Amino acid sequence: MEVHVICYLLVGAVMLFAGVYGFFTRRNLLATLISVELMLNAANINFAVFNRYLFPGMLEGHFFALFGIAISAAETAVAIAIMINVYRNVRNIQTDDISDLKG
Amino acid sequence: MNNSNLSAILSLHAELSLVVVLVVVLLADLLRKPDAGGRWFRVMVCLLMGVQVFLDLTPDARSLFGGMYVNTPFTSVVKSILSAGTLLVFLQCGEWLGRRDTRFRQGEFYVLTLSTLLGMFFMLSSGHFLMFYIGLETASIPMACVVAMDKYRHHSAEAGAKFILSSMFSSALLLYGLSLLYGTCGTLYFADVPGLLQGSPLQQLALVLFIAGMGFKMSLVPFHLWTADVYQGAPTGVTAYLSVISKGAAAVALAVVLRFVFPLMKDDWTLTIAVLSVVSITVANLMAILQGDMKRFMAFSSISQAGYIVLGALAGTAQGMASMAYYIAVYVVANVAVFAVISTIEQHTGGLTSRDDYRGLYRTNPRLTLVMTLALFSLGGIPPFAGFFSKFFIFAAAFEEGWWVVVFLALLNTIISLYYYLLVVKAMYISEPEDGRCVVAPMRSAPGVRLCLVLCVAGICALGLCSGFYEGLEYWAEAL
Amino acid sequence: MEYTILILLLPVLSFLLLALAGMKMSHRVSGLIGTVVLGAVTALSYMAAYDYFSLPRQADGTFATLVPWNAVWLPFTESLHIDMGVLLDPISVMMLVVISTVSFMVHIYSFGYMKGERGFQRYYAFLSLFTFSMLGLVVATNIFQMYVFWELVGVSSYLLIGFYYTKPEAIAASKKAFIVTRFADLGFLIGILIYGYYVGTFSFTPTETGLMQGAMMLPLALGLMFVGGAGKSAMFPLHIWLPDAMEGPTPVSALIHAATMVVAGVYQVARMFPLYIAYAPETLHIVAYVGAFTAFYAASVACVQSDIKRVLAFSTISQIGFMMVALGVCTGAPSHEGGLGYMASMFHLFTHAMFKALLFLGAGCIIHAVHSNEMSTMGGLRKYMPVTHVTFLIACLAISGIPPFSGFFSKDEILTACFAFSPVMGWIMTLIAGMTAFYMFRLYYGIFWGRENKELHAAHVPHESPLSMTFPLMVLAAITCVAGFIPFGHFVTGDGLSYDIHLDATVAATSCVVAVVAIALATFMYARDTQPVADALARRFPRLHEAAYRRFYMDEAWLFVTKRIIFRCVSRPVAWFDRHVVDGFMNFLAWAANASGEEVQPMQSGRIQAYVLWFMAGIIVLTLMLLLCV
Amino acid sequence: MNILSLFVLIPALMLLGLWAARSINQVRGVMVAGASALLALSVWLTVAYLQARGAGETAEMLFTDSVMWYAPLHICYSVGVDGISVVMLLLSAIIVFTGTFASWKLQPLTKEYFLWFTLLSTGVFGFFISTDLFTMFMFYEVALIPMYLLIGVWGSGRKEYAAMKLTLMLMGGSAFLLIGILGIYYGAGAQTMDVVELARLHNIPESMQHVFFPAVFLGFGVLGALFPFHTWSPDGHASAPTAVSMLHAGVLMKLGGYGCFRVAMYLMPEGLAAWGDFFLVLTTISVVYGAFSAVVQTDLKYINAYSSVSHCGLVLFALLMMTRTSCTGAILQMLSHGLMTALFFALIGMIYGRTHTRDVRELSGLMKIMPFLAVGYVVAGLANLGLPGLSGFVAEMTVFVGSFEHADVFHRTCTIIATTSIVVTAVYILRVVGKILFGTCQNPAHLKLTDATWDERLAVICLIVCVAGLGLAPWWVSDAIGGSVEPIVSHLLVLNP
Repeated sequence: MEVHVICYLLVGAVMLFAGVYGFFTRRNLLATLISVELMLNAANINFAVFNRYLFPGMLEGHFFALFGIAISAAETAVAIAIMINVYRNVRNIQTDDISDLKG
Repeated sequence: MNNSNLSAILSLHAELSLVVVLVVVLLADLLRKPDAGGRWFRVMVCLLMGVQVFLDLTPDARSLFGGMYVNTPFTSVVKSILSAGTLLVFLQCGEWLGRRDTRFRQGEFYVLTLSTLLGMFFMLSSGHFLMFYIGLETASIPMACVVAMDKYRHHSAEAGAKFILSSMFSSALLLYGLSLLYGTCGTLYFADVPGLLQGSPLQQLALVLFIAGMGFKMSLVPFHLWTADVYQGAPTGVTAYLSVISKGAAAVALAVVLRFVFPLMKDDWTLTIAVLSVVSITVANLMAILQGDMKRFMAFSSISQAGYIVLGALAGTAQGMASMAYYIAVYVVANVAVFAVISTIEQHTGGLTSRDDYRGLYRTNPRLTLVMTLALFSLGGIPPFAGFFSKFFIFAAAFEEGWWVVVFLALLNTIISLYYYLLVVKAMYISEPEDGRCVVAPMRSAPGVRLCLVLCVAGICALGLCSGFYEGLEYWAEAL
Repeated sequence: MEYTILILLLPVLSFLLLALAGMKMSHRVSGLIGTVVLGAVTALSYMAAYDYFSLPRQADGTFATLVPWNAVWLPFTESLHIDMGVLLDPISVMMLVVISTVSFMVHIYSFGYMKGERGFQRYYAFLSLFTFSMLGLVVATNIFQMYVFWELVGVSSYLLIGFYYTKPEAIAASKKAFIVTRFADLGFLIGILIYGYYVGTFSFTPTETGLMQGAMMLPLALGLMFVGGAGKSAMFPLHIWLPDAMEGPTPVSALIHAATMVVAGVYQVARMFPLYIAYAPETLHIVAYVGAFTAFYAASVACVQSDIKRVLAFSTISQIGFMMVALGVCTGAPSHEGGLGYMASMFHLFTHAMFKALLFLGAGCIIHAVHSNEMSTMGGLRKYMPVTHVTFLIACLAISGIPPFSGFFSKDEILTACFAFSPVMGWIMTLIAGMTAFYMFRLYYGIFWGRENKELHAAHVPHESPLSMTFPLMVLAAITCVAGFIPFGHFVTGDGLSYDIHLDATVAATSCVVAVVAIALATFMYARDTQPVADALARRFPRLHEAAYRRFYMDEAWLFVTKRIIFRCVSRPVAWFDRHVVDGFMNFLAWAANASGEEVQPMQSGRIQAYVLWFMAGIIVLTLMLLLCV
Repeated sequence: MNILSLFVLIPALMLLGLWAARSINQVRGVMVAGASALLALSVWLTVAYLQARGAGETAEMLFTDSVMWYAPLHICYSVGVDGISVVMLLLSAIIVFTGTFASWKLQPLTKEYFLWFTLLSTGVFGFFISTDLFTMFMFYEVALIPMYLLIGVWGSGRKEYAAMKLTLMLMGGSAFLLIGILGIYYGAGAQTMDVVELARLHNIPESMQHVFFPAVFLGFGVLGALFPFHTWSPDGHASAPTAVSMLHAGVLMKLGGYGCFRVAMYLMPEGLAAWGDFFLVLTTISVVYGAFSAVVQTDLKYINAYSSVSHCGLVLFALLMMTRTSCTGAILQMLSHGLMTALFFALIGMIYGRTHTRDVRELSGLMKIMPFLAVGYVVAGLANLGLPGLSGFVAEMTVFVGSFEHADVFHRTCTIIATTSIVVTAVYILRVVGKILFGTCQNPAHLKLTDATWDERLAVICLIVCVAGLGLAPWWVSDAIGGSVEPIVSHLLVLNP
């Protein structure tokens, strides 16, 4: 049976907001990082779906998705590196511990 | 065919030359002794950048890779402005990099910074949102590393974490917005999108998400909250770079895209930009009044400056673009000068960045104080310094498009901004230090810093009084 | 008669010389410079008077009005401009003579009186300045030139009253004099503005068309100008500065506050006389009533003052009241009936200048002798200072209107004019004339007769003044004796035609009788060593006596207005408003910026979740804005 | 090389010279040389101007020159003078010259002081010579900012507060001004920034004039101490060092009136027609209000500052009357107020330098102790209360007569209200003179004080001569001004009959 494009988009949207929500609520830096990954992948899903359903026969969306994945991988790498750095400094990666700079 | 391809490739000379510099620096870094002082290394980098500044310029517009990459004289001028700014930053970073605990990492600093610059170049001359996005990320990811450079300083790490996380957040949303745009248009070529826009709610949402993502890079309120913390936490040189180069690049890129990709949704984005600009200027000014730490203070000042910069995008005209680029150039020299002074004092006093430490600075370091004063006056828009002209032009551009109220509110804000710039001047000239003598001893800054300051002062004084620069920008902007 | 310009130039030159180089000179030299210059000026004025009046009369029998000098000083518009020049007509020439004579006498007198004073040179410099201003005032060719010199006269009077600038009373008096007259001058200025706007010129002789346009506003304009005149001439209620002005050196009081400056108001009215008669007779009559009331008020106060200079000051006010009345009672009636008062007023101005200057100079000699102004320190001085005594007596007789002294003739003309205007006015003025005689002789007896203040005189024997001081007395006394016989009507009359003064027998008789009776009364009350009657009266009507002695509390009233109303109720609130409301608002703005900064600060909480929350909020708000607005 | 550009060039050279100067004497040398050169230049200019007019030169601006600067916005560096700017230049040169001597012994940081002082005067001169809106505005702001440091560093009393307040309020004014200038430029079709040209075009839409006339008028009015935007003036003047008060009250406040006349009124007559009465009321208030506030002040400088509010209010008042005479009077008033208030501030500064107090209640009997300064003070006071023969009288009478020329009753009522200020002026002047100069000295410490030194005498005498000169021979000035006021006023009267 044919799954309507809206469903996919809904999945994407749900992922996005799940990510956003996670980012708001999670106190652990790694958890927030995972949430951001959710958001990025939501966008990637959109690209793939749009390409597949609305503009079949072209590859722009797919390529965009691929690049998006690659870039998010790079970002994650850097992010984790920095978190290690944070951990080395404060022995902890709770978001509350990186709130010295304020005001 | 082949031949023409080659020449086509060569017309990437801005990016290519930058890559060359990057590679050379990388290799040289591998070859040199890691714990050596590395003065000659720094000199070499600066020389290479000095050459690179002139390699950016191109006389004619070129489009490559089937329109993925578009290079125009205007963007090339902006690129060389950015390279020049980077050079100034490098000059002032010498002292910091020469320190025992950082000298073995200076190669990385240069490489990472240059790669962000490369990313900005691509972002500026992209003809497709994919290229744009790649450029954007290339510009931001290494930035996070540089921000976290002083890895044994807690604040540096915190700043890095905040930067990378929030920038990932914003880029995710931007990416989502792009996906929506793609979904509604079916293509992401700058050349094709305008024909397919019809201003549907989805596109409006996409537009907002896009502007938000760029607003994050330029740190417009309310997407600015990372700015102050990161500026304060990052090494001062990096802060200087962040505050001028990436901001400027993002601003021009945003202006270009809005003007040429979203012409049909002009009402939408002008309104959005107008609101963002006024809010940014006002909120940032109000916050800046309260800051006692110079780096944090400059963070808010730069936020409000970003608010002024986007007025050029608001106009969405050739004059707007020109005055924007001009504003950025002027802003670069002034801001870099301020940061140079800040970092010099920081380096010589073991990390003093509080405004109260500047009391009576004029007694001990008249030269530095004078440079600082000129730079601050230029930022505050006081004639005969360049800042006055740039403000006037950008206001004129926005005014011409009928944004009287916005311009007026921005003008009222100049009073507040003048107030807090004068607070610094007051600290340096008027206020008496607590124990009668200034905590900053008379000092002699490094040659690189001095050269940087000289260049900045020259720019502050000359850019305004000599009209050629602006007229050139105007000409190229018309040619866009 | 171009040389008349010298009459103005010489004093100003001597002023500059003395003001700039005076400190380098010895007293004698500077005094000589001033006096010699004034002598020259006097000679020139007499010469001018002789030449002028010996000119053939015009066809209509009047003296021509000469303008030997006139130049635009400050142009405003084509028609309106301040000119500076010299205008010669009967009254200005007459004034030239009066001013230069008295001033010359005062210059000589001051040699003795101011001997050894600190700031002798300054004194003579100011005298020259005053003389210059006064002369410039009388020869003004237009109302604005008059105003210019009017102000200059005011300031030189200010400087001379405050000559003893270390005496607080002197400072206060000079300030008071300047501010009160300044206040009056405001009226003068507005009057000039109205005159200039409606009549279209500042000159004394407007064009017919100008008068046509301005006729409706002329009464107002002239009335306001008279306010200025009233201020200078110390008309009630603007008279309060004059008694205090006696703080200045006595010769100055003689020159400025008796003979010349205080009659400037009279002169001004006389100057505008044709306009008054033709366009504003009612205003002229108001002048008369003001003058009459002032004359009465001043005379009644003068009866109880104990400071001889104060007495003289009030008698001056009263006499000026006479002159004002004389002008005021003039009407448009044909031939000399209507214009009689004009001639009388000018005549009285002339004679009064002489004998009042004489009185003041005499008072100066007395003060010089006993070092005090208080009558209590005097008495029985006649044997110590004979010359002063005789001349003083002559002056008293003159002012009381006893023939054949000059005062009799001029006052008689005034009374005649008053009777011609209305019997009531005539009788009132006659009564006041009687009071004049009374208080003058009270003064005379109090000084020269009565009980002698033995112990004081023993301590310091009074002595006759040196010749430099007595000589002017004799000269003025001589003038006083003969001036009455000057055929004044041949020179100055309301319509300019020649006119023989003839005494109205009844009026003359009544006034003489009244005067004699008054003198007799004064003799009865004050000639003896003790004054039971006077004291009895003082005890009988303590309130009245007290009130009269305190000048009917006019000063207090003015003090109330200035201190309480202006100072407390206007200036202080205004200043407070400025500091706390206007300025407070500006400070409030600054405070508000700071406060709102602190309001937005929590946004920067340092927690990254909060940051992205704001981020999302911003996106949502912007999206909604676009969806709803665009 | 246009002769007028020298007015900017000479100060620029002075700046370089001061920068290079090593000793205090070199600094003084540079200042005296430059100031004298400027004075000579302005005198020469005045003579040349009068000759040119005498020769029948009818152009509105003389000695004009224009160099295209920023072509895209039609910004030129264009200079030119008419009678008004000529006398203003003369005034500025005199004040700079005397101010140099008034701050002869200033300590510390003499060099820096004179650097900023010269920068300030550069702005002033540049403003008066330029006929291009942008250049005008630029020089205007150049003149504003040095005030901050001059007051903040070398001032006295609550100097930091006063300096900040003054700078911010004036900057607020210039914010209005800038928006107004943009309005003019784009309203007139973005063709030119030249004032004369704009006036000739006269094509700003009426609706825009209604918006931007008040902006420009307020912008300049703040500097002209227009009620209720005058409160920077008392604090600022009270805290500023002598020469700065002189230059600021003497010249800088005149920029306000000049700008209101040359820019706001000249370029936007319809706007003037709409807003004239409103501002007239404000100016009338400032005239009387300033005088009354001065009566109760106890600080000499405050008294003078408030009297400046009153007198500068009279300038704007006269301008708004829009008759030829009243506008001439306004310019005369600027000139005369500039001279006499500079004289006042110079003397106050000298007295303060000796007694270290400006409180009227603590000073007395100075006439005996420092006769020269005291006499100078009396002269200044008499000039201030409009004594004939000194400049004040000439100016005020021209203003009053001219204002009364206005046919409208409302305007003449305002005139009569304004005239009352001359009495109040007399009150506060004589109060001060009586209190501090006359009487006997109460404070024994003051008895040992000395009279003026040669440099102070030079400054004071120079100013007194100017005041008296203007007061005694006003006709040529008023001719020079009147001739130049004529075209502007006629331009206005055509539109507001």
